[in-house]
This record gives sequence, C-alpha cells and structure tokens, in this order.
Amino acid sequence: MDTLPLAVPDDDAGPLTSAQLRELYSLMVAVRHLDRSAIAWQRQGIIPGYAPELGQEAAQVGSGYAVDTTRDFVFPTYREMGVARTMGVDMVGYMSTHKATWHGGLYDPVKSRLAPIQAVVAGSVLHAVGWAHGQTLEQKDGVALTYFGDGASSQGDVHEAMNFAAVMKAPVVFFVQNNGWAISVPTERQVAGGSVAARAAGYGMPALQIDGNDVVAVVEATRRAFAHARRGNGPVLIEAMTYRRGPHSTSDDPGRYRSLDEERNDAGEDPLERLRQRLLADGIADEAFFAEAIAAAEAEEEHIRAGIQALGSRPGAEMFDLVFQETTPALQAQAANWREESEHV
Amino acid sequence: MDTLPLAVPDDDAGPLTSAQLRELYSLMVAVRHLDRSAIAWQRQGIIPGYAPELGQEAAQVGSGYAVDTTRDFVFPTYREMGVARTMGVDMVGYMSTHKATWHGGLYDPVKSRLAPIQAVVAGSVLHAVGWAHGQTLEQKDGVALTYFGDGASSQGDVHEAMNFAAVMKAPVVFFVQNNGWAISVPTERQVAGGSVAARAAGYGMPALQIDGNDVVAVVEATRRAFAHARRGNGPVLIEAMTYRRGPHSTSDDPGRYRSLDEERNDAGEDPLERLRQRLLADGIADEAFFAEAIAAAEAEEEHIRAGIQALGSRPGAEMFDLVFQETTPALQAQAANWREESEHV
Amino acid sequence: MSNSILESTSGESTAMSADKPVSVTVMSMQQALNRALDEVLAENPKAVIFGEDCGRLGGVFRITDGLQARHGAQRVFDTPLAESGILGMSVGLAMAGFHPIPEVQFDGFAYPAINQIVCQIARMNYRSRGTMPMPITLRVPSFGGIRAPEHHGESLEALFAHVPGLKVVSPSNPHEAYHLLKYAATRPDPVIFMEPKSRYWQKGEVDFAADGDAPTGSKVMREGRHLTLVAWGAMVSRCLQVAELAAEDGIDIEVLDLRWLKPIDAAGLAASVRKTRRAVVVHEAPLTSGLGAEVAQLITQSCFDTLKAPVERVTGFDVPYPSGDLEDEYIPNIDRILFGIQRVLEYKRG
Amino acid sequence: MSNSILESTSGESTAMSADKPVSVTVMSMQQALNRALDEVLAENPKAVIFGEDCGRLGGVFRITDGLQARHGAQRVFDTPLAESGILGMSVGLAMAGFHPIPEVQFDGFAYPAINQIVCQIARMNYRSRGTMPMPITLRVPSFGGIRAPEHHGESLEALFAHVPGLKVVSPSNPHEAYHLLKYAATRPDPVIFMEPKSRYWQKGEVDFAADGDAPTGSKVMREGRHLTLVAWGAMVSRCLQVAELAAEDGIDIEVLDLRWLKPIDAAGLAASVRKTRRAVVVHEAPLTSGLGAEVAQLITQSCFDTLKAPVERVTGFDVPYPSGDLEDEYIPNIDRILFGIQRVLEYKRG
Ligand SMILES: Cc1ncc(C[n+]2csc(CCOP(=O)(O)OP(=O)(O)O)c2C)c(N)n1
Ligand SMILES: Cc1ncc(C[n+]2csc(CCOP(=O)(O)OP(=O)(O)O)c2C)c(N)n1
Ligand SMILES: [Mg+2]
Ligand SMILES: [Mg+2]
Repeated sequence: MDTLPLAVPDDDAGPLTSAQLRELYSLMVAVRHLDRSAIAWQRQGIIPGYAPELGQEAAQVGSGYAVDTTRDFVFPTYREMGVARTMGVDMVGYMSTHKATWHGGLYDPVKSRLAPIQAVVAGSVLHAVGWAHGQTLEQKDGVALTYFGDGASSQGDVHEAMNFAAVMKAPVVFFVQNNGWAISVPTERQVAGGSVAARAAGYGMPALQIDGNDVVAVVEATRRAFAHARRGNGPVLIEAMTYRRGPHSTSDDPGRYRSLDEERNDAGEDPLERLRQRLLADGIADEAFFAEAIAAAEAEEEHIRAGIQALGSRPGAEMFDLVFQETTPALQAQAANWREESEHV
Repeated sequence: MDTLPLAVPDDDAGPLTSAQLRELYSLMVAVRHLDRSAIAWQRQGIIPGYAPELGQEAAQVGSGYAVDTTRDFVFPTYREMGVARTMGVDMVGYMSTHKATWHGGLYDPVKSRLAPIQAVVAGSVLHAVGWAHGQTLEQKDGVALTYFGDGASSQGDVHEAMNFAAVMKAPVVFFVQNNGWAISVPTERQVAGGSVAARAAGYGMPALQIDGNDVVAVVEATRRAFAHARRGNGPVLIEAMTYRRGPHSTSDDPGRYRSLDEERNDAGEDPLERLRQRLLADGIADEAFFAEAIAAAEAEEEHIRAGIQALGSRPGAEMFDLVFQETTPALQAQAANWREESEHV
Repeated sequence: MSNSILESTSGESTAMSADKPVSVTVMSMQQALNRALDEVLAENPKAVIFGEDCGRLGGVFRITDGLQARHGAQRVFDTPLAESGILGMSVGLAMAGFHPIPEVQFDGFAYPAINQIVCQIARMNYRSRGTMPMPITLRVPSFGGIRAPEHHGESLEALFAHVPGLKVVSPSNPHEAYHLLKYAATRPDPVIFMEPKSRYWQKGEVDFAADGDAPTGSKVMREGRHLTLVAWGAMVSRCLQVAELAAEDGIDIEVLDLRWLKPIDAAGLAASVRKTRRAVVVHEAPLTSGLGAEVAQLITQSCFDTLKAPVERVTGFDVPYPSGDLEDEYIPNIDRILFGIQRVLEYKRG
Repeated sequence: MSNSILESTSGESTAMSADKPVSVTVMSMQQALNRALDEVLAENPKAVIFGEDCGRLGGVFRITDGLQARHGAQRVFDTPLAESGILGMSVGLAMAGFHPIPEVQFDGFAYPAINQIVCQIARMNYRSRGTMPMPITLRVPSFGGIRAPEHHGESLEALFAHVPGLKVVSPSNPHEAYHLLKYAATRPDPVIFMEPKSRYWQKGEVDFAADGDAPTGSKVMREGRHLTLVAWGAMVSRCLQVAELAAEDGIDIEVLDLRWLKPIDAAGLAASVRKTRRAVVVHEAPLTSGLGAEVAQLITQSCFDTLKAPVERVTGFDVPYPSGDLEDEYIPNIDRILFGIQRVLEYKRG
C-alpha cells in the first residue's frame, strides 16, 4: 500500500550511496550483536530483563537512519534499541533501563532527541503529536517520529493521536512495526482488517505499507514521509511488516503460543542476511568488511557491557529530588525521614 | 459511501408500506413536538435543562424504527429522545432525566431494551460491543445498536469498540449521527478526513454514509445493517448526515459560533417537511392526516408534561439503596446518619 | 466595599491606603480567571490554551471568553473531543518548551485522560531526570451544586492528590482564583487547577496588587477560638456561613481555606488546631478514602495531645453523585456541618 | 505441615480433624487463584474470562493457565490490547447476563480503563436503578517488589476505594486468594481483586473446605497485645516477619490483614486497637491520600480515648514508583516498619 503522493525532489531523496549501505550494514550488525548480548547478560544475571528486537533490525535501523537529530524528535517504545543506537544515543545510558537503574534510561533525552523509554503501550504517540504541533506553532521544520506496535494500534490513544495530527496537519510520522505479535496475540486477532496502514485513509492521511525487513526500503519510505511532513503536508503513517523472531521479553515463553516451525515459516528472510547478500551481489562489500563489522560490534558490546557492569545504583535521594522542579515541604520531610531510617544519617 | 454487500432477502427487507410511512410521519411529528415542548418546559422552569434534537428526527425515528425490541438492544447518548419514543419507551420516565430526577432516566432499561441515558460522550459504544458478543457466545440473534456523534468519533473508546467488534465479528450497528457540530466545534475541525464512515474500511467493516434527513433512507439502511449483523457477518457502521438545527443544549448560545444565515444554509431541507411533501406527492396522506398527527402529538405532549410535573423527587434513601445489590455496613451507617441529620428521624 | 463599584473586568476601582496603592475590583470568579489567563498569555509567549470549545465559544463556562480574539487562534484553540488526546498533546507541547494550559470541560471528563495525567504528565520530569519538565496547568471545572447532568459534579481531588508528581489547588473566591491561577500557570511543575463551578458567577473583591508572597499554603479566612473548619473550593463559603450562624450561639469558629490540596499545608493545619483544639473537615467528595481522611490524619498526628475530640468529617456519601433533585441531600449542607461541629463540641472522653 | 506434600493443584492432602474432614494442600498463590477460577467457570456457565494474553498463554503470570484448554475459547479468550475496551466490553456482557472476570495485565495498565471503571462499571447498577447489576470481577496483578519495568508496580487501592459503587479486596496468601476470589467472583456487584504479584510463587496451605462464613471483613493473622499492625496484600507477610522480630524484644504485635479495602472493616479495626491501644498501618502506595489515611482516621474515630499515640503510617513515599534498583528503598521494609512501631511505643504526651 502506498498512498503517499510522490515527494517533490529533496536533499534527502537521492539513492543511498555505497558508503551509506555499508554504514547501514554495520549498524545492523552492531544492533543484532548488542541485542543478542543483552539476552545473554540477562541469563548471566547482569541485567534483570530485556525486550529483544531480533528480526526488527532493518525496520529500526532504517527508520532511525532517516532522522535529522538537529531538528527532529523521536518517541520510542520499550523495544527501540536499534533506533537509539542508530541515532547515536549513549548505549550504556540506554541499556541502564534494563538494568533497573532508572525507568526512562540514563541518557539525556533532550540532547539525544530521543524521548525517555516508554513502557506504556501507545503511551507516547500523543506526545509526538503535541511536539509536532509545537513545530507548527513556532514555524520550525522539525518532524516527530513515533514508534508503536501492531498491538498498540488497538489503543484508543493511537486513534486520538492520528485524528489530532490529521486535523491539525501536524508533522508526525507514525511508524508501526508490525512484527506479527503482541506478546502471545497474533496480528489477525488484534488488528481488524489486517493492516494498520489501512487505517490512515480514514483520517485522510497518506500511508505506506512496506517490507520492514528491507532496510533500503525502510530508509527510503521514512525519508519520503519526513519530506512530506516537513513541507507542511501533515502526518504520514508507515507500517513496516516485520517479525518478532525472539520472545516478547526475557521472561516470555513463546513455545506456549507458537511452534518453532511456525517461527521459521512466518519470519521470512532474515533482514541482516538479506542486506549482506545484496551488498555482496552489488559488490559493495566483501567478507573482510563483514568481519570488520562484526569485530567492531563485538568491541562495542564489550564496552557497553563494561559500562553497564560498572553502573552502580542511583542514590536513593534522587527518588525525592527528581519528582518536581520545585520540591515541596512534604517531600522534603519524607526525604529527611528516609535518610534517617534507611541511610541512618 | 456504501460498502455494505447487498443483503440477502430478509423479512424486514420489503419496501415500506403506506401505513408504515404514515406511522413514521406521526412518530416524527410526535418527536418534533415533544422536543420543541421540552425547550419550552425549560424556559418555564419545569425542567432545568434539555438537549434538543431538532433536525435529527429522521435519523432517530428511522433508525429506531428498524429495531426489533424482542431481541435487539439499543445504547443511546443524551440526545436520542426520538429513538426512545420510536421504541415505545415510557416518555415520562425518559424525560425525568432532564427534570434532574434520576441520571439514567426512570424508564426500565431492561424491559425497554434501551440502556440508561448516557452522559459520557462515547461512553456506551463499548457496552454495545460486549452485549453483542454475548449474543455470539449464546448463539442468539440479537443486534446491538449504538448511537454516537461526530464529536464522539474522536474518542479512543470508539476506535477500541470498532476494532473489538470487527475482530470478534460482533453483531453491532454503529450509528453515527453526524449533525455537523460538537457543541461549538464543526465537523471539519473534528473528524480528520471528513467522514466517520470512511474509518470503517480500516477495520474491514462495511459502512453506509446516508442522507440522515431522509427517513426512508434511514430505515432501509438500518434494516440492511441489522440483517447483515444478524446473519453473523459482523459489525456495520452507518453515518447519517444530518444537522443540529438547535443549540447544543438549553444552556448553549450558538450565536457565538455560527450565524443564522449559516444555520439556514447548512441545515438543508427539514426532514419532517421532506417526508410531508413525499407523502403528499405519493398520495399517501392528506392535510387531514397531518392535522390529526399534530393533534395526537399535542395530546401526547400534554400527557407527558403532566406526568413530568407530577413527578416528585426520588426519596433520598435511594442514593444509598441503589449503589449495590449487596449493601455494605459503611453505606448503611451513612444512610442512618443521613436519615438522622437530614430527615430528622 | 460598596456594591456600586463597576462589576466588569475592565472597570477597576482604585483606593489608596496609607502605605501603598490598592487596586480592588469587584468581579466574578469567571472574570477573575479570565483576566488571569489573559495576563498569562500576554506575559508568557510560550503559554497556550486549548481544549473542547475553548476557542471560539470561550468555553462552556466562558472562562476563556475573548482570549482567542485577543491572542490569536494559534495560542487559544479548540481540539477534537478527546481528553486523553488533549492531555497527551500537552506532554509533547511541554517537551517542545511550551506552557500548556489545557482545559477539561467538566471534572467527570478527566477520567478518560487519567492515564496520560498519572503515567505521563506526573512522571515525565522524574523519568527524564529533570530534563523534561512538565509545566502544565490543567484547568478542571469541578465539584457539584449546579443541577447538571451526570458526571458534571465530581470531586477528584483525592485521586489527584495521591498521584506523585502532581500539585493540586482550588480557589474559593474571585481573589484567590486570580492569584492562584496566575501563580499555578507560571510554575515549572504540573498543577491541577480545580475550579468550583458553582462559584463562577459569585462576585467578590479582587485585589490585583500582588502582596509579595507567593500564594502557597492554606489561608485563614476567619479567625476563631473554638474549632477549626477546614474546607476548599465551594465549601469554604458554606463554612463561612456556618461560622456566622455558630457565632450567634457564641461558638467562635476558625475557617481555614486549605487552597493547596497537594502539597497540603500541614504546618498551617497544625497551627490552627493547636489553638482551637477541635477540627471538622468538610468536602463534597465521598467520605471513604477522600482527602478529608488525609487532612484529619495530618491534624491528629500534629495535635494528638491537644485535640479534645477526634477530627470529624462532613462529606459527600459513598454514593455516585446524584441527580439535581438529590444534590442538596448529598453535598454537605449547613445543617450537616453544624451537626458535625456539635458532635465535636459535645465529645466526652468515655 | 510437611514440605513433601505434593505441590501441584491436583495433589491434595487430606487430613482429618476430630469433627470434620479437612482438605489442606500446599500450593502457590498462582495455583490457588488458578484453581478458584477453574471452579468458578465450572460452577457458573455465565462466567467468562478475558484480557490480554489470558487465553492461549494463560496470562503473563499463568493465573489463567490451562483454563482455555479446559473450558473452551468461548469462555476464556484473548482480547485486543486495549484496557478501556476490555472493561467497556465487560459492562455490555454484564448487561447481557454474564459474569465477566476480566484481567488487566498489570496495575499500571488499569489507568487507561479508569473511565469505564469509574463512570460505567461502578455506576451502572445505580444509574439503572438496580435493573442492570454489574457482577464484574476485575483481576489486577498489583503492587511492587519484582524489579519490573515502569508501571508494573503500582498500588491503586486508594483510588478504587474512593469510587462509590466498587468493592475492593486483596489476598495476602494462597488460602485467602482461593477463598476471596471464589467469593468475589460470585458476587452481584463489581469487585476489584488486587493480586499481590510478588507473592504469586510463595507457597502456603490452602484449606479448600469452606468454613461456612463468607470471607468478609478483616482477619487477625497473629494476635498480640501491644500494638496492631494493619496491612494488606504483600505487606501482610512482611508485617508478620516484623512481629516475629519484635517478639524477640518482648513486644507483642497483632497483625490485622485488612483484606477488604472497600468496604473497610471498621468494627474489626476498632476491636483490635481497643485492645492494643496502638496502631501502625503499612502500605506500598504513596503516603499522601493513601488508604492508610482512611484506616488511621477510622481507628482514631473509634478509639480516640484509648489510643496511646497517634496512628502511624509506614508507606511508600510521594514519588513515582522507582526502578528496581531503588525498589527496596521505596517499599516499606522491616527497618522502616520497626521505626514506625518504635515511634508509637515511645510516644509521650507532652
Ligand atoms: C497500556 C499497556 N497495556 C499493557 C501492557 C503490557 N504489554 C507490554 S508489551 C505488550 C504487547 C505489545 O505489543 P505490540 O504493540 O505489538 O509491540 P511489540 O511488543 O510487538 O513490540 C503488552 C500487552 C503495557 N505495557 N501497556
Ligand atoms: C467524555 C466527555 N467529554 C466531554 C463531554 C462534554 N460534552 C457533552 S456533549 C459534547 C459534544 C458532543 O458532540 P457529538 O458527539 O457530535 O454529539 P452531539 O452533541 O452533536 O449530539 C461535549 C463536548 C462529555 N459529555 N463527555
Ligand atoms: Mg507487535
Ligand atoms: Mg455532533
């Protein structure tokens, strides 16, 4: 499905260069490796839990790649590690949320242009609309990119967000990763009509349903959507069709609701392998490059793991200090009481 | 817009007879007269407030006419007086809500097959889905008919309801009265894309956008929708295009947001006059019949007004007695305290 | 104060006291709120007002009357009919550096937005470690007393006050309304501003001159020696009436307008009850788990030794807010408050 | 009770007392809840269970494990991911004569459904003048303590208890879980059933034999003379631990499991504190406007003359529920409860 009018020529619109394709590959390898490692960290007790994004590397790296962090702003869910990495977010800060250090993560969301990690399904979709409308009010040209899943599309907030954005012509790109599952519920029991992209027409909003496992298609679609929104034409919806190859989270047991055979059939081609074949076929990269990418990913993971392992707990006083910009007497009294009874000072 | 597959022949599907057309006219006159009178009652201090439905008689009477009260169930908003009257609901009981006697009205919702009056915009749309799914679970053939407005279509609950109904193939007819306004906000600032019916396709649900001022079109569309849902084909959405000719409520002042000229232009032809002309043209009714209909409406209104005026306040003890099926010691204590201090017993 | 003073926002009467000029005007709470918003928009270019029917109509209570005309449809605008949308959008605007002043049309319609209020607005500063403050002032026409339809007479203060990350305030008269709204709408934290809708059209003196102190904490509206009546919103004026009646029987009642429902002025409560040794707290919300329990417990904690009787609560009942006909049975009325006072005064240790 | 007793739902150990057969099994709360639901489905053909991942997966906590297989996908089913949808649908099913037993996956995800819970479920019996009862049992895995992500450790009891038309209950151990759920799920009124998720996997004895009395009111879990600890959910077992520790210092503590958070057993609280003359209430929710205030005020009202010290509250702080690393700083721990007890015991009038 492609109801987005052809974009007028744009600086961003040129085809991806070989260097960019190699960069995308390196990013996907880094993300894949970090993701796999995080599961291992959980098993080793380094972190208490994690939500893998195995299989969604093309959707995440490709869309994140289209972001201009000098002016755009991104609103993730709890599964956008690949987006964060692509945007250059501090990954120790990002991963700290999975270490149970701080809910939103320790990275700086304002500087990173990535809103804090969001655990409420569909929780931040409306925030993107508000932020985007702020761009309109100030005649700025930033675009808000908001992520959500096939499951999240059932939430009322997603509808309200699409309607608000379309009524106000807010520069928002709604990026749906349709990975086939919401924990144990498959898309066909979740998304009536079968496609989130098909909803857009009802709001007079253009939509693109794309192969979310083809990173090049993802980059190009996201760039087109950004260009459309940036020029004041209002919101766009992208539905990237992909597959959650792993469990919902490290505490999930997919064997209870899908078989290994089904996984193999439904997942389709691996996005990373697909890009590899393409780079090889087009002579853009060789085995040496791939080996280098993996080595870099390994080094990076080690660095991040070391950072995570070195990360201590945040001081308990932050519980009180970060509630408000202007604290209250009651909170101060509770903090004092806590210091006395828990820190014995 | 008509995406509803042609219904297979149905008992209900025959064209309206002359007697039925006359009945529809009488109903519309009764509703129009009662509606106008209720505004007068408010000015006379008989009731504290009222939400008129002037201009929506065809949409309400026509859709209510399609209901089979032996098996269907209807979920109104605060503006469905015409539906209630058409369904044969006790109108003193219905109007009592506007006398501030009891929030949901004093009529029996179970016997009437009309859920209590609902003041939360979009509040009962999901109830219809649950009730309808109950029919599926028990292999019954009732259909739930739920009303809401163009403004209500912005609420998240409406989206959740449509998605649930379509996923579960619940026998629901979503009946939208698009009357152009949500208090002061016109449809174009409310409904992105311009049509609520256009949303249905995104859920794989058929929809009908109809002339809501043509009572015959409304009856026929609603019957088709009922037949579709009753046969297990899932939900249908009807958007009846009409116009709120009066104020939002007796405390509204439409002069602040629309001019009398705009009202005259936008409202189009009066649904009642339209049916009158048709009956005359087709020789189905004459002036004597119209005069009789008005006389009957006047007599009925007098009867209802007398009932409303005779209606005393409900005993305060009902506040406590109707909270639960099984009361609690705390509530009993509060009731005793209230009796002592307020009734001095 | 003479009643002949012009009663519109524009007509100010200026009197002079010995030390400083006093600018006092008689106006309704609706006018005072409207004026406060007008000034906030003029003073802060980042302030924006929006909600259902806030723009062209000026709100169903006319609190935003004329503001769109004066400040433009970019600053004051109508949204689609969806409260979660309105509040969720506020979060994004705050992230973009705005000071959103959304309106929820009636108390009961804050419920569809509770998820965004509790999980997002109240927590974003915390979640973002102070990098994304939420200077959002949510106006909620609140409480009962106007014979309105269902869900138009709710008291949500106990819910809001329980949510970490929110501040909650309610004015009791036009003067308080003007100053508390101006204060709330310039804070860097989210404030729920609960407007007592039954008081919108009551007139009172407003002294626009800031008295220098921020309007934090509670406020003694009437001094007294025998008992403290604690109230907020529309119940304050009712308590003042009660105090006048009680005075006829020689009972000298102190009336404390709590004003801030979060944070609660524990010190102010303690100071008053340490003096009077008796307290009754009055609110419209249902009794159980209402804010009266918190107020009573704060008083008991600080004044346990001096209290002559347990703190009494005179409140709405544990029933859904009733229809207009039974409203006066539900909302604490003068009689019920007097009975509460009597119970406290007559309490004998057993 | 020996640990060797078979620990599955199926393996029951039956012992005999002098008068009546006793059927006691050791199982986890997860198993006890699962069994209760299984029996409710078997006994009431109108009972239906649904929610996110309730069906095939058996719920993320496996509380509905195996129920779809045993009772069919018509009786136990997955819904789309929308809590307002789940609860709104429950209203319609109840109107159609069903007894819905919906699940909200985690406490924090009850917020999107609050509008349907407060304005519809809690009021439909009242609005319809008793003609449309709402026998809805809403299961909410609740409270903290499992190092989970944000919004997975919330305590909403004060909110629910304040809503007229709701009843609220929380079990503290497997035995209570079984009996309270069976009782709640057969009531004609809406009950919010708050499951202490940190206790799901703790085992305990369940005596399936109904003791004849309905499990209403509070329950003394440990008798004592010096002070009453009032708690519910996961805090009950913590309070029992505290009581054991205090006993070593000769302090004899009574532990009252409140069980029903609405209606609160005021008589049970009074009876206990009239005896002990001192009370501490413990909960995980934030302090301000928490249910502890209501409990404290009820105690103060009934025991004003006998109380030796103001009722103390040991609770979560007025901060958003923190991430796992700080969880133990937030939830009342043994030390903090002991400090609370000490403050009460050492209180001197003065
Ligand atoms: C409002 C809300 N309800 C329920 C949950 C529990 N939950 C977490 S993730 C999830 C499934 C989400 O599915 P989807 O949106 O498709 O995203 P995915 O996990 O596939 O990336 C659920 C039910 C939640 N976090 N928030
Ligand atoms: C949830 C909720 N929000 C706000 C309101 C206040 N309100 C009552 S009617 C109305 C407009 C409804 O417009 P529409 O759905 O088009 O129905 P109409 O009034 O035109 O029949 C509003 C905003 C409400 N009753 N419920
Ligand atoms: Mg998914
Ligand atoms: Mg309308």
